[in-house]
Amino acid sequence: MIELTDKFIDVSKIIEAAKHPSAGGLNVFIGTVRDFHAKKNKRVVRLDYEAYEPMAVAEIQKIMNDAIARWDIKAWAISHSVAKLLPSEIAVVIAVSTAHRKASFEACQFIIDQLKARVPIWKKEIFEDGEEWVSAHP
Amino acid sequence: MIELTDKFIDVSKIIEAAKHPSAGGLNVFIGTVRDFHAKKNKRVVRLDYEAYEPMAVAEIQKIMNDAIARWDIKAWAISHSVAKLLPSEIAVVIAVSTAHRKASFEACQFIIDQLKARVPIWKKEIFEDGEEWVSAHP
Amino acid sequence: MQIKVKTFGIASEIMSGKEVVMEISGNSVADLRRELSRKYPSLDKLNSLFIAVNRNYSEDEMELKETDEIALIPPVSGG
Amino acid sequence: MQIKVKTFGIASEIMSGKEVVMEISGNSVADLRRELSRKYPSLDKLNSLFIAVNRNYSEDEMELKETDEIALIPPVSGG
Repeated sequence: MIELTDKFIDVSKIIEAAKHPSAGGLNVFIGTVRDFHAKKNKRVVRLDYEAYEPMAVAEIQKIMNDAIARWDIKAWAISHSVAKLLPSEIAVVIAVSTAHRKASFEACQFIIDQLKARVPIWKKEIFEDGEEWVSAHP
Repeated sequence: MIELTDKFIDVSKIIEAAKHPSAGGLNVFIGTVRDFHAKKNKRVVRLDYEAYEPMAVAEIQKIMNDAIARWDIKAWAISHSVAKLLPSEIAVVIAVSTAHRKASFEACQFIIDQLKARVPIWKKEIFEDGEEWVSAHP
Repeated sequence: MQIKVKTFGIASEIMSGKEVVMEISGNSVADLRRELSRKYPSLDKLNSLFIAVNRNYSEDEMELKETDEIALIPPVSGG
Repeated sequence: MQIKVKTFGIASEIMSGKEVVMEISGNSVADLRRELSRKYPSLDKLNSLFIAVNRNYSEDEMELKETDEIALIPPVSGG
């Protein structure tokens, strides 16, 4: 299941969708909005997310095809926000279950690393004194 | 938060307890009961869990002290079942949040690996034609 | 040829629109890149700029058709 | 000395009880181990058997007191 949503992500729903009777390990990564940008030494007011939705879904599906080729994934589900989020709110949930636990960690980490590298989703950080599209400039 | 419970584990409660405003990554490991024992080629009917509860809590706390010394853990929570569980039911939930995602994966995997190696909790596998304490014998 | 280009993130701000019509002299992705650089030099300052054709990342040699769905992908930052 | 030993998992089945009173000749963990082997030879077939004293894994040299909380820890299998 791939979901892009402007509502709050329902973590329980994503976890349920990734459960499988022959899986022993289910790894879940939850990305949340930090309240502080350490490098800039600034308080984060909000993150505004935006996606090229049909391509984002297609790219996530490609990542999952790669992951399924590498690990024996029993079930999985991914939800990513396209909303305006406050600190502590959830930006992404990735849940993946495998027969044994080690593979669930490896696959989940692979998926979030790939998602961050290639899925057309963007966020703008809103500070008290300005805003900036993350990673846009050197 | 460390919990041993003979009720169903409340995954949402454990995740909430591990959230933190300055964390960007929250990794959750959920161990579920497999419906089939591949090596024995047998259907699993049930797992009966048992713990030496005060020592189990103390050992989990030691594991967490080790983890906190190694990674910048912002918040965490662990729940382990001491019930009789059916296939697909949840035996353990570990949730740990860190500023950056890589550490959340590493810490969570360390915790489950250590938990399985040294925390005094036992499970008996109930098959259709017998039962066996897991890992007891060579 | 005339093409419609979808924009996202900082590219929408630089190009002042979510969908921008461009007139390009050739018909390749490289030709589109050249025209983008000329008209929106700020795009060159980005860490990267990929061009997606029909929802796939494309190479510069790729030829464009007027019916293609073309999108600019500035540095992604999901997660 | 006489000590009470908590048992768990397969050790409870081998020793037919959740808490078993043992009479041992010395006063160390090693002495307890010797008596356990003699009285319950099936314990020797386990992959491992640790002895916890006051909720900590103990070494064989450790001396026991009658007031200690002593527990047998057969191979753990949590998770």
